[in-house]
Amino acid sequence: MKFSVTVTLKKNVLDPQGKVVENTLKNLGMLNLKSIRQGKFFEIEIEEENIDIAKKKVNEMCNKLLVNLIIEDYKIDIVK
Amino acid sequence: MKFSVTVTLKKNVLDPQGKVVENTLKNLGMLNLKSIRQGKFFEIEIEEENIDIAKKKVNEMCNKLLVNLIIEDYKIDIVK
Amino acid sequence: MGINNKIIEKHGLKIEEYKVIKKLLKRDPNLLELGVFSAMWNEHCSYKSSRIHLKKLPTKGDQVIQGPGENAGVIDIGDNDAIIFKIESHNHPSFIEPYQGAATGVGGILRDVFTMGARPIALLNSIHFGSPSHPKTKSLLNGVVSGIGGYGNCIGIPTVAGETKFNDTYNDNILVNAMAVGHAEKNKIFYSKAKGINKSVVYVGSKTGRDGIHGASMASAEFDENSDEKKPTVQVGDPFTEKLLLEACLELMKDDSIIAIQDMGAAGLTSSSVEMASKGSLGIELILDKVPCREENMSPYEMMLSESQERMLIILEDGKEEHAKKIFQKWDLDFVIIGKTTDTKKLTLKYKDEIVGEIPIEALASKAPIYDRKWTKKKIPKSINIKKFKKIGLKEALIKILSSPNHSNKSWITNQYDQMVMCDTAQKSGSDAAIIRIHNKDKAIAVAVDSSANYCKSYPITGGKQIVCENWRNLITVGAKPIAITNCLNFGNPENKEVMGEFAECLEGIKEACKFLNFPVVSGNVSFYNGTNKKNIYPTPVIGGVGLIEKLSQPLSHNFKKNNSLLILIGKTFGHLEQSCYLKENFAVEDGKPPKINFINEKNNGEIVLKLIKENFVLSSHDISSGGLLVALSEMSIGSKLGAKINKPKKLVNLTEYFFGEDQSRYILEIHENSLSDVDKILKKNNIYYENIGITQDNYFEIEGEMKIDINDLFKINNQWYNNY
Amino acid sequence: MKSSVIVFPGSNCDRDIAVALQKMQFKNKMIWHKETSLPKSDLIVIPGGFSYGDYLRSGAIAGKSLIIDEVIKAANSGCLILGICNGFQILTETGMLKGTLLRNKNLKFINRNVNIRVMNNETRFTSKYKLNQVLNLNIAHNEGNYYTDSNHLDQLKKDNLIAFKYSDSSGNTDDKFNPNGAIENIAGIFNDKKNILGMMPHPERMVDELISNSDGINLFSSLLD
Ligand SMILES: Nc1ncnc2c1ncn2[C@@H]1O[C@H](COP(=O)(O)OP(=O)(O)O)[C@@H](O)[C@H]1O
Ligand SMILES: [Mg+2]
Repeated sequence: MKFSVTVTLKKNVLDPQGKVVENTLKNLGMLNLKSIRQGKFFEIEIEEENIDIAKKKVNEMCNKLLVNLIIEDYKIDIVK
Repeated sequence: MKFSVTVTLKKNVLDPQGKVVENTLKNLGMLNLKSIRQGKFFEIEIEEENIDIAKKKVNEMCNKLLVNLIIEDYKIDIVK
Repeated sequence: MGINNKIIEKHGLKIEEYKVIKKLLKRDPNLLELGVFSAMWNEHCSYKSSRIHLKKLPTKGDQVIQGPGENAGVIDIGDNDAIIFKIESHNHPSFIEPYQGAATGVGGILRDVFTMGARPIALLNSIHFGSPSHPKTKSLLNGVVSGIGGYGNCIGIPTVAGETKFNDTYNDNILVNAMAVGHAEKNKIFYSKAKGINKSVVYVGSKTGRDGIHGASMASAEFDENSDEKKPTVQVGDPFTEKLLLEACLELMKDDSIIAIQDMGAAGLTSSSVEMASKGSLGIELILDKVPCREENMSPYEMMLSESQERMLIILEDGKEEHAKKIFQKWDLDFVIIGKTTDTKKLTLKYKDEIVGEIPIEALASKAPIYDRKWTKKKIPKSINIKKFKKIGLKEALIKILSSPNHSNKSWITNQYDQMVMCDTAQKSGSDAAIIRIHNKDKAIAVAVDSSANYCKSYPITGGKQIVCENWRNLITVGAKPIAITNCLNFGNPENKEVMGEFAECLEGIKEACKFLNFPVVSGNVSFYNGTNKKNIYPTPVIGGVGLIEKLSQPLSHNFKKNNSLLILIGKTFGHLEQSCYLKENFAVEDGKPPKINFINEKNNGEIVLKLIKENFVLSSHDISSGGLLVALSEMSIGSKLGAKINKPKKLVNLTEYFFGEDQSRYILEIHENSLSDVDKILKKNNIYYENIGITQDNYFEIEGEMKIDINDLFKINNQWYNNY
Repeated sequence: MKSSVIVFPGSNCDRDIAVALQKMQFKNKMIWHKETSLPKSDLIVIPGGFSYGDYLRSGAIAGKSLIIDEVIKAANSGCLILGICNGFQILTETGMLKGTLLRNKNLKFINRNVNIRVMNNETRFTSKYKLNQVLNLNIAHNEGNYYTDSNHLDQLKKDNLIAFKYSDSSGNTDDKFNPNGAIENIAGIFNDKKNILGMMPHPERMVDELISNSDGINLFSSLLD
């Protein structure tokens, strides 16, 4: 099964990268840009046909490595 | 309007990061992991109610700054 | 698939060259073989246009252990210590993808140095961009600088020196040259010559992907409107894997398991295997099914031509396979025996139990074409009448120069490079040369890179001489005895007679200077086809020099050390303003002749300055180059935040010419007031012309009765440009 | 004093710290990350560099290696742990120190000398410094922008767990002298038992006058006491 995971910084955590990107875009003339936040994206394929087990595995990957839970949130979606 | 943009490395481009993450997950016991690719994720909000114009703007941001078209592909989705 | 003219052309080969291939093979090549030929016969690998000129360079000397012909040059610095170094271009890839292009440039040159058994100890670079106002320049600058830093910082080798220049001529073709310097024990140097039959040929490092296929031929073709289409060949660097490869190779090199070793650089598996076989007059057989591949269904053609990074080919002694494999596995790297040496003198490629390609090694190497291309002599440029330019004040002109992109302080760049890792950087970038201590020893080497494209464009012979001399001076000023150089020759299209003339004449100048100064060339690289749509870049040879400081007690910088010391100017000032930075920055004029080089003065002045430094008379020193005396003095002041009071020259000279002229072979020395009589004696005894030009002081940089600037203002003027760009 | 330096793939300041430790008369051993036991040590150093290429998040992958469990055990039994630069990042990734290190606010790698002020000199790491003494140390990092939540920040202040703050040469800790955006100019912190120190600047680069200065020496000599 294939999953996608998006990892974003928690709301109250300062996002230096997003800030710089936002300013740069505004300087490039994107005046109606309201906000931009940057995160990570993973495409994960695992050999497991049972949705629940598969999803649990992906969740475990997020908790064990992919996400720093102190500052980041994440969301898992099924691709197929 | 709110959009999400996912940026991934083109298929034939080396992904050193993904490779290391994949090995680490396997070492952590995720044996049925088949592949993992890492990319970037942006959440963009712009002040523009016309979908077409808004989408065009986001597309422009991708081309101008967010995406390195030489090695990356991207996909825009409407969040709301 | 039949081979037609279009396919031949796509491989960067000329129809005549294809005919020669058929003759050498005594048959038509198949597509794989054509690919192998195209990789080996392109300009980048075969040096077909440059070889007859390169041959003239002086490459021998008492301290030369290995000159050109190996992965890098090797010099002897005494006590069983050897220094291994080389410079290489990555211009075309960096223009297409600046971050990855520059990063893989650094990775490639590092491999050239550690394949020979050296631990890399310093990185340098010479980068040239188009006009700052050109729409692409800013992002290219950003990308290249972060790519160089990204690779060097991650692998943990300090980037200690370099040069950054802007000129319209590079608008559509930037230059990114990277130099690596390593240290090895003299009796532990590894070469690429295969020896013995039936020895295991081992592939180590990263897996092979489809990246960079035909990179080498791309580097040998001019850009055109369609260069966008060449994009998929971009390679991605992985400094982390390179660090592992470095440590694994050095670990294996501790004993004598290796017969020959060669990095897979341009043209990857093809050039590395052919080179080893050719040097050893042997054959090599590769079983391509065994090549570790990153992607599915890679064809033999793709495997042979891929330029995936961070890979090496090793020929092992019998029975060492298991030992070597353990080391590479420890470092999580692929290790696969993919073939063996043979006595056939052929490159034999097998795939799925069939021979898919077989080519005599000499057809690929020694029988590759060599061209004596037509070239024309450069006419002596007309002098320009300096009087026709409107007079401007010294202060105004100085400010203009110090705040220009080319002369602004480069810390915006160098702060992005780790300059201190390894803890042997005794002098970082900012002075004339960086100083790297040899680990655990008292001695150190000095390293610097230089280029002067304007001078070379105007009159290539003089330009060629000048850069070698400038590089030599830069080593002298930090108290090092210059030993040898590497060079990266960045030129336009060699099929153009004028470009080929620039090449031949620059090389003539380089040759003469190296000979006279006993400063041999031990390695180098040629990059042709820099330009677009028939517009070629200025000829831009870059010289990277290495010098030795036998006992490092205190690194010598160009920053003033204390107030009230004496400033002396070594060498004669004639006031040569043609081709000067003064005219360029103030009047946008780039005409006239470059300053003359007088080898005798060059050598005498340099040797005596070195003597004064060694005898501890010198507190700080700086050579005078672009911008002339006043710019050199202000740099000494800006670095130290100490000022100076310069005398108004007594003779009836034109002040602009005196202060901004770019006459060669000159140095500024700061000396203790009470050592003047000793210094004077030494200089007089050796017939060295010098002038007392003033003293250091607090707070102000001034020329008596002419101008006065607060040194904080001077500092600001020099430090704005990058931060505001 | 016995010290151990943990070496990960991609560590690159491991030799530098070993040289400094030997110079300061530590009996030092290098420990490869795949090892599963540690020699008895009074001090464990996690050196700077780019462990695993800084991929994913700096320090994240090294934080999962086998040897880390041993380091945690040693720390719990009171062993002194020093994490420098990437070592600091690894300590936060494993939770041995709280908070995290974000990208520098200018999104660039920064290598230069900075001033830092000693905020607490009553610890095993800093006893040879004077309180509020200003040191000039070298920084070299992409991600040195320390961040933590307000509860932890309060605790750091209340319990005197801030080791160093970025400052000017006279000790002003104004935001102007903050190179990377770290919260309250924090350059290094202790855990609550003060046996673990994580810091972004490199003391091991400042033990040799010929190369730099000697401002780092007292950190090592404090440890020897
Ligand atoms: N300008 C030059 N001056 C002296 N030697 C040169 C020059 N250009 C190339 N060489 C030498 O030719 C050989 C081949 O160079 P190159 O193809 O760049 O090597 P590699 O394949 O190892 O990168 C090297 O030994 C190099 O030092
Ligand atoms: Mg090579």
